[in-house]
Amino acid sequence: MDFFAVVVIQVVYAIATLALISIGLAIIYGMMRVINFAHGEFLMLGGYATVIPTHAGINLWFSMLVIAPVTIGLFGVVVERLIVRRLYGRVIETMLATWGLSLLIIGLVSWIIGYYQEGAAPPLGSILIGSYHVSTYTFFVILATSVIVVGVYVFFKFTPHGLIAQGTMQNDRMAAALGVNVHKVYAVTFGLGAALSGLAGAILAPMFGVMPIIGITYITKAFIVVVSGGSLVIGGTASASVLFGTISQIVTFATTPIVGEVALLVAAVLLLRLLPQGITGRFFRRGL
Amino acid sequence: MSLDVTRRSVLRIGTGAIAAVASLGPRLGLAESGDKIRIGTIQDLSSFLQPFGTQKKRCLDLAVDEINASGGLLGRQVELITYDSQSNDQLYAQFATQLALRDKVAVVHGGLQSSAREVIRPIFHRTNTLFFYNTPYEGGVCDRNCFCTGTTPGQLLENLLPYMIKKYGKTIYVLAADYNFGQLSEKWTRKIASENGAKVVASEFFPLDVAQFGPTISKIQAAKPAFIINTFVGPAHASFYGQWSAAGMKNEIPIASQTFGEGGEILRMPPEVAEGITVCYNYLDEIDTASNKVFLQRMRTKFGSDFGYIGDLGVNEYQGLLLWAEAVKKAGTLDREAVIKALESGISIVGPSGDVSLDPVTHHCIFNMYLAVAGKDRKFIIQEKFEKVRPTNPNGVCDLIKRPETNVQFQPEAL
Amino acid sequence: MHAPALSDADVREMTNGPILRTVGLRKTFGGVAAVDGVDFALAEGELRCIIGPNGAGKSTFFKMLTGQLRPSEGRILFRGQDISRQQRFRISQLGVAIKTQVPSVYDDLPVKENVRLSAARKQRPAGVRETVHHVLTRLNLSNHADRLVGELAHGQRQWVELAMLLAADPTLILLDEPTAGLTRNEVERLAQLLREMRGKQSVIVVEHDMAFVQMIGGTVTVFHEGRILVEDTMANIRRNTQVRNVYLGKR
Amino acid sequence: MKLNWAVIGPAAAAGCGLALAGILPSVVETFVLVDLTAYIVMSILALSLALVWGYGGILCFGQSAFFGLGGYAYVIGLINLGDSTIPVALGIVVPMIFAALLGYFLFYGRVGDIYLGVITLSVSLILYNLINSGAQFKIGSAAIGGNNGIPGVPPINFPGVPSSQLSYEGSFQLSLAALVIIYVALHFLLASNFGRVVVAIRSNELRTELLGYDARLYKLVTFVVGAAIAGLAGVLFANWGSFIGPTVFSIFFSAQIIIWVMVGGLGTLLGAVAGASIIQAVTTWLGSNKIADPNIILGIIFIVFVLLVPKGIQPRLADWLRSLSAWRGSSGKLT
Repeated sequence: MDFFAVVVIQVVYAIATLALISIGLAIIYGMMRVINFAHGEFLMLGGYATVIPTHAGINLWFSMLVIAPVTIGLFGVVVERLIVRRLYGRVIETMLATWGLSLLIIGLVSWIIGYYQEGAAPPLGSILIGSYHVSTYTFFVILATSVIVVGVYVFFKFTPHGLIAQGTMQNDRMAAALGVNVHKVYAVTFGLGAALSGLAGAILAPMFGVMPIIGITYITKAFIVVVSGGSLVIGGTASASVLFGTISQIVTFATTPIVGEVALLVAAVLLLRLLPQGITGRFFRRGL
Repeated sequence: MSLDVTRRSVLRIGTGAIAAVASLGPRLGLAESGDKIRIGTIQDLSSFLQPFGTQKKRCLDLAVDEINASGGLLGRQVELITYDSQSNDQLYAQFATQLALRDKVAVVHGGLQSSAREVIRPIFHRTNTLFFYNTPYEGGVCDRNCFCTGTTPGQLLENLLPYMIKKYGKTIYVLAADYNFGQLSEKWTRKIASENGAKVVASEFFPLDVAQFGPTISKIQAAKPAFIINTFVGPAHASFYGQWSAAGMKNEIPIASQTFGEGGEILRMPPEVAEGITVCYNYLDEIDTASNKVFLQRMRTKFGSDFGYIGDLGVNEYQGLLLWAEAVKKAGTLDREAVIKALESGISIVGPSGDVSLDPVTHHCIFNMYLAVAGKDRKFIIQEKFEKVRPTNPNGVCDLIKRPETNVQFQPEAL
Repeated sequence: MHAPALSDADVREMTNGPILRTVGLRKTFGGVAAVDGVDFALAEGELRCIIGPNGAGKSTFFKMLTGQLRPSEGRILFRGQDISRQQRFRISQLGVAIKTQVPSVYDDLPVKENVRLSAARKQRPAGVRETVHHVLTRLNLSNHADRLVGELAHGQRQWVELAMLLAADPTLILLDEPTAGLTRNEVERLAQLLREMRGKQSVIVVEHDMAFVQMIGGTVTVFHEGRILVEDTMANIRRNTQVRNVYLGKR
Repeated sequence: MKLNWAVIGPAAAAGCGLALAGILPSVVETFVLVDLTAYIVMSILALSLALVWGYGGILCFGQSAFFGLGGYAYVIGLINLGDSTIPVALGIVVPMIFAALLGYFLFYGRVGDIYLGVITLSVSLILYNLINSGAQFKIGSAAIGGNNGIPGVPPINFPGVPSSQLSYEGSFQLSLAALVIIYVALHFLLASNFGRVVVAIRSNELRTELLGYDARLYKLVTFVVGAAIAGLAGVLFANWGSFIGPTVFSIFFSAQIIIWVMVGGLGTLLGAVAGASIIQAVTTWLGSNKIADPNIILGIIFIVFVLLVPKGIQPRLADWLRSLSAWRGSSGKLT
């Protein structure tokens, strides 16, 4: 019985991690229809922005929840200025440029810091569920993800910038006609997306450790989740995460991790065949 | 289309030029090398296998320095030609051909992943270029042109498992990388376990990019084994240890590992995570012998005090190169046949790990194995030393003296 | 105002049964009916105009006729064959060609290639070259033949799309607001062209330009809120108070 | 005028190719041939994506899947049969069949572009996982080999005579011949009515269907042809390195192909060849001269490229030459 409880926790946790690694990409993609192939590296940098200050003696939580998102957010704004802005509306070029950026970041980080795995131990210890030990950090990840998702929703739904951004997302020409500075909106949104990616990487760092190459494991899944999610930034990402997280984790429990991974991919393939615009694309226009 | 001709030729010239440049680089190095003995290596010096490649390259450089400092080989200096495979098998193939056909090196030491080894081994076999593979691997390679100086699962597990079984109990949970090394090690584990009256209660295999171990940790708790033995490979898997200790399991079920430490984890992982993990290697930086002290001193003088953890990945390169040098001295020539004969004469050296000698029959190494446990202070504490551990060779499938023409990698069913 | 060469009555005489019929055609988007039970008939060789305020369902109606939308209910009979569930290319192969409201052309291809692609579907290369040349001259596009369509003005792009239609030599032509962006005498020419077609090809025109509708004459069908309000000659429709209220009244 | 150029172009290409095939082996050293062969094989792979994506507008993130399938089909067949003739055919047919099934699944389901990208990516990752962990599986006498792949693949032999195997030179010439033939064939395919319709679909799918063309069918055929070419590249790759491993299914490799095509210029054939060759050459060069981490150099190259040469190499070169000749023409008039 308590094993069942543990399974449920692990499934929810898997869903949370998927949503966490995807949300930043989702906002950028949903906003400007741009696939940021350096997304994985944003997470990776977020991880380092947590581990390095912590090694330097700064409080883990402060590095994780403040330093990482801020630095990566600013970095995102710079990237938007230097690269993405020059390529608006050119999806393919943006993909190539951001792929180049991802290689560049991997190269630089490994050159400066080295390819070593920065080992870390999740804080908060563990709790007993029946006869099972479960890392308390698992619950923290679930909680943090829920807060982030809700927070993003509130931001776009109720804050002035959020509303403008949402309008721009749905119809940038109209927004421009109404005197919205589309470029500024894009810059801020890209920065926000980057910040969230950094935060995600930071939160996951104690679980997965950090290394220059870790981005690859993130980007593939995030890409699949975001696109499968369809036109709704938050609704889509959330629903896709729930679907894939549940499937892969349950299969993993029932069989092996590799079958779980394959199950996720197969699910994505079948889903997009049945709903060619992604989960939410069929029923909604672009939005949250 | 009217521009095709020009365009094509332009592009052709472009490509040609680059190819020429590509070939130029080491050329320059060659020109002033005069009558030096050229030996080659291909290492993963960039991309995701870099940490291993870097350490291996350092050890080779050190060995070359020592040989040259002591007057070189056959009175000639030795020059090491290095290529960076960028952790990419296709480049392994390209550089292997270059080493064999252009640089015409006397021997090649290198390669990390088994896939890379299996890409270049045939090339060196075909081009009669002597090849040393100085890395712990899944075992079974039987090729007269190839010498494997790393540990094989049998050598390792036949010492590690009995210790664990005696100390902790007879039920084993196996966690392994989902590829050849892991799968073969798992088979060895089952075999050796049964020989020691223990049994494997469950085995799980993980793709190299899996970093999520929640379900596994729960499954292990459900199975309640006496201990865990893992064959994790690569950084993603390393996150298991953190998640394991975070789940508060560290003091519940002990872990033995076939790979922990080879990526320098012992220095990077928080001690509260690493402490207590049991390993068994041919070499550990902590070995307290004169020869090792000298070795470490030389590393420090060459690379500064923060050269990281060496481990047997690096030292195997060092020992492999010394073995070859010894054979060349004995043969008195660089001629491949003569050197192979010398190598098959039961040649041996004293390396950082102690006595290392080549087994003529399998072209693998007979050396010491050290059993150690990760301590509190980012160091291994050596528990036992097993001397002259022979390479396992089930039912003598591989006999390069009787059957020199053999050129295969024997697969698990041979077990 | 010209007198039509043939009255629609004569046309109906000559032909047996309608070329196109729709029976209780409906299309709903999330509960809202854009087209709400349309029974429509077009005679072989007839030229028909459809008018109606924005959102009356004209374009949706066209989209269903050409397989761009699946009807929610009802049937579309083209020469007695039910095409309401057919793929759009299959319907086109049956001889139904459409000029969409926003010109749908190959902006990044030359005018000539646009027309060629249309002609090449049915014809052998030799015939194709001939057709292309003939159509381009007929719509005096010859001197634009090698320009990219994207570079042309809106009006000219309309003509290109028209040329593509003619090159395909269809039996039923659907024109969605063809006069948009045309100059006065271009409109004249278009009307002339359509009158020439009468009797040879069946044509349905959706138009807002009343003068134009007047010009080409023939029966006019008024759409309102997804239904057919009236079908009559333009003259009578002008007098129709109902129409005035829903449509002209708004002017 | 246009027409005869359309013939002269590929003819010249063929000429150059044959000349190189004849001359190079005697003038350059073997290891250079080996490298060039690798570039040629990758150029063929790039051509397959140039067709499918550059002209067909099908954003395929899994082109390497067909490359890998071709390679594995060839190797497994060869190990079982001993003679390379049928295996080569297998290496082309198997990917075609796979592409036909996948393509039917995609195009007749009218899956949208980026979604198509995700599906193709996922499919190649599925293949990666299956083969990578399939060390214990055998097909006939061929062990899949898991992550180690299948090493020691014998070279292609003269049909029916397993003993007469291709030398390094032979492989170079065969690959170059394949490249030239495929280039010329694609050239004419794209000039044909079929090719023009394919381009039309990329330009405006709705209109093309309203003209009565079945876009699904045209896309499917394009996809399958692309798979065949990629499969052949896979065969030649396995023959070149005498190994095939699961990494050919990895996202890294798939992305590489996309980059080659983009760097060369979308909607061009020679561009794809150039992109593949140049990037390959640069990568090799970086491996032999340790300047900096190759990732840094490549990353900078890609970024700079997109920002400064967005159209890709070939169009840039074309513009440049065109303006040159235009200038010549005008100056010619003056005198």
